[in-house]
Amino acid sequence: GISDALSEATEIEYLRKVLFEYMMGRETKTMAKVITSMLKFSPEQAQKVLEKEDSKAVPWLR
Amino acid sequence: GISDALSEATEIEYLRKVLFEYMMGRETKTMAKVITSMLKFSPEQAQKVLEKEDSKAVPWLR
Amino acid sequence: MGGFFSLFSGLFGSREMRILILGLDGAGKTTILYRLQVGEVVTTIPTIGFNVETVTFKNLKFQVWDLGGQTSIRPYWRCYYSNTDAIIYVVDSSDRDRMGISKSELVAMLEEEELKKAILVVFANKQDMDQAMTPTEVATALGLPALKDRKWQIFKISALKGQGLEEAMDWLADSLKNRQ
Amino acid sequence: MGGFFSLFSGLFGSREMRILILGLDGAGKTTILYRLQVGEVVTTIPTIGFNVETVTFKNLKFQVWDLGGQTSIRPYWRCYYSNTDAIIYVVDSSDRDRMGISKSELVAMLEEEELKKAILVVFANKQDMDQAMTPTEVATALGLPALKDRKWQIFKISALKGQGLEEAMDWLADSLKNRQ
Ligand SMILES: Nc1nc2c(ncn2[C@@H]2O[C@H](COP(=O)(O)OP(=O)(O)OP(=O)(O)O)[C@@H](O)[C@H]2O)c(=O)[nH]1
Ligand SMILES: Nc1nc2c(ncn2[C@@H]2O[C@H](COP(=O)(O)OP(=O)(O)OP(=O)(O)O)[C@@H](O)[C@H]2O)c(=O)[nH]1
Ligand SMILES: [Mg+2]
Ligand SMILES: [Mg+2]
Repeated sequence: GISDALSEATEIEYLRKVLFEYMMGRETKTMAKVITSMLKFSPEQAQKVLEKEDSKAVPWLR
Repeated sequence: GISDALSEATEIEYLRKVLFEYMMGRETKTMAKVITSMLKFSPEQAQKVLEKEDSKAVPWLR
Repeated sequence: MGGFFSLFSGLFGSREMRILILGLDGAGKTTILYRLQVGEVVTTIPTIGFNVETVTFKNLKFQVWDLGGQTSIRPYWRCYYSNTDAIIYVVDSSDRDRMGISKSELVAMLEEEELKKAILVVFANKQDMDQAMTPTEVATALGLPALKDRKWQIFKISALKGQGLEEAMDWLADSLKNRQ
Repeated sequence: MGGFFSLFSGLFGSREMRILILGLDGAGKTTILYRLQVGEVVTTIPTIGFNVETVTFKNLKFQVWDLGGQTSIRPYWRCYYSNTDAIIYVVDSSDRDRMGISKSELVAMLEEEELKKAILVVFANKQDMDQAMTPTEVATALGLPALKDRKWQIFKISALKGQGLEEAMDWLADSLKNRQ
């Protein structure tokens, strides 16, 4: 599994924490930045994710 | 970084794909199950995340 | 060559059926998904993640999920089981060495509570290959005859040649309709 | 002992100020956050992730983020910079060996475009320890006097004893008010 394979136990724990907050809907844009950085999303994918976050923030403009 | 530390390159790529779909809002409950399994969320955390997903699905009952 | 299944993007007919295509890596799942959707053989790469497409056949709308089959990501198949109406289980009939592994994965899957009511269609794929086991041999190797409380059928398929797919989907569509 | 800063859950006053508490692992960031919030020294464990609390002081409402400082997660501090009004940079004044690392992290941080307008308060923490460097020594070691286009101040702090915190927060609140 991922956890076994990870030498950096701190990083996996950090990712878990940040993901949990993201999934619970807390400061999702910041959390999305951490997630896309940690998992090395491609620039295009990261941008799509962040644009999606911006559209969430102002639902009446979607 | 996580990617370097991962011997299972397949798993990290899979996680990235599933996370991307989750973050783009596609079949989020299924994606949430994969994410919480892959990252070995505690049963309590996983349950909270899945309950949150259920509440998203029917916003008028929130 | 046109597909005999068509893709519609609008909503129509009754509720969308959820179908999972499962099986070991290299069995031909992705090839089958796009054969069903666009009627052609596409070039595939190993699926690390999934493909999901909408396929309409006989007025039934299917949401078809093709999940990657590599060993390290197989444990996550179960995350997709909820609300699944049918499983298309794909076997590379020429891969005699891994028939046992394919059986274990199938057995583990069928034990899952969430799939209790799912219909099972086994595709004995790659029948165009010389060393392919026959559908009957595949059925025996997978232990299908011993299955209890499960509606299942096996088909002789070649995704490459397009052989057997229409018949299999016919049976699946009928089974889903009758079940309701 | 009661806190001299209070937590309010309702919305009130002007817009909430966003404050980040940064610094190397073990500098005392989490101790400071809860000293500010509840007025007491809490038992901490290394922060793998972050703590975020609302602190109200002088009619200013602060959303205070305390980010874990371990080497492997420091690269992600930058993900939190957007819309930050002030940085509380915490230094363990007794950790002479790592003063250089603390400086590099600070310098890298101040180069970030998103923090261009952020006010910097340096907490020369752990002043209760015998081997602690003085605030002036810490300021020099961090290269603060050379900073350009940056409103900053350094304070002599002991989170353990509660020394210096009120004065520092006073300065920060005033600076934030004047800036507006
Ligand atoms: N000869 C023959 N080859 C086939 C047939 N179906 C698929 N293949 C080939 O088998 C290989 C694997 O096919 P895929 O569809 O990518 O396999 P998969 O099951 O999706 O594999 P994963 O994504 O790794 O789980 C490809 O080279 C296909 O062209 C068939 O009926 N006959
Ligand atoms: N002597 C002394 N010890 C302190 C002081 N402030 C914090 N400590 C101690 O320093 C240790 C680390 O404090 P933390 O607040 O957990 O450090 P941190 O900066 O949050 O560390 P990370 O979460 O790993 O980034 C704890 O044992 C604290 O009790 C202080 O002013 N004086
Ligand atoms: Mg595939
Ligand atoms: Mg801490």
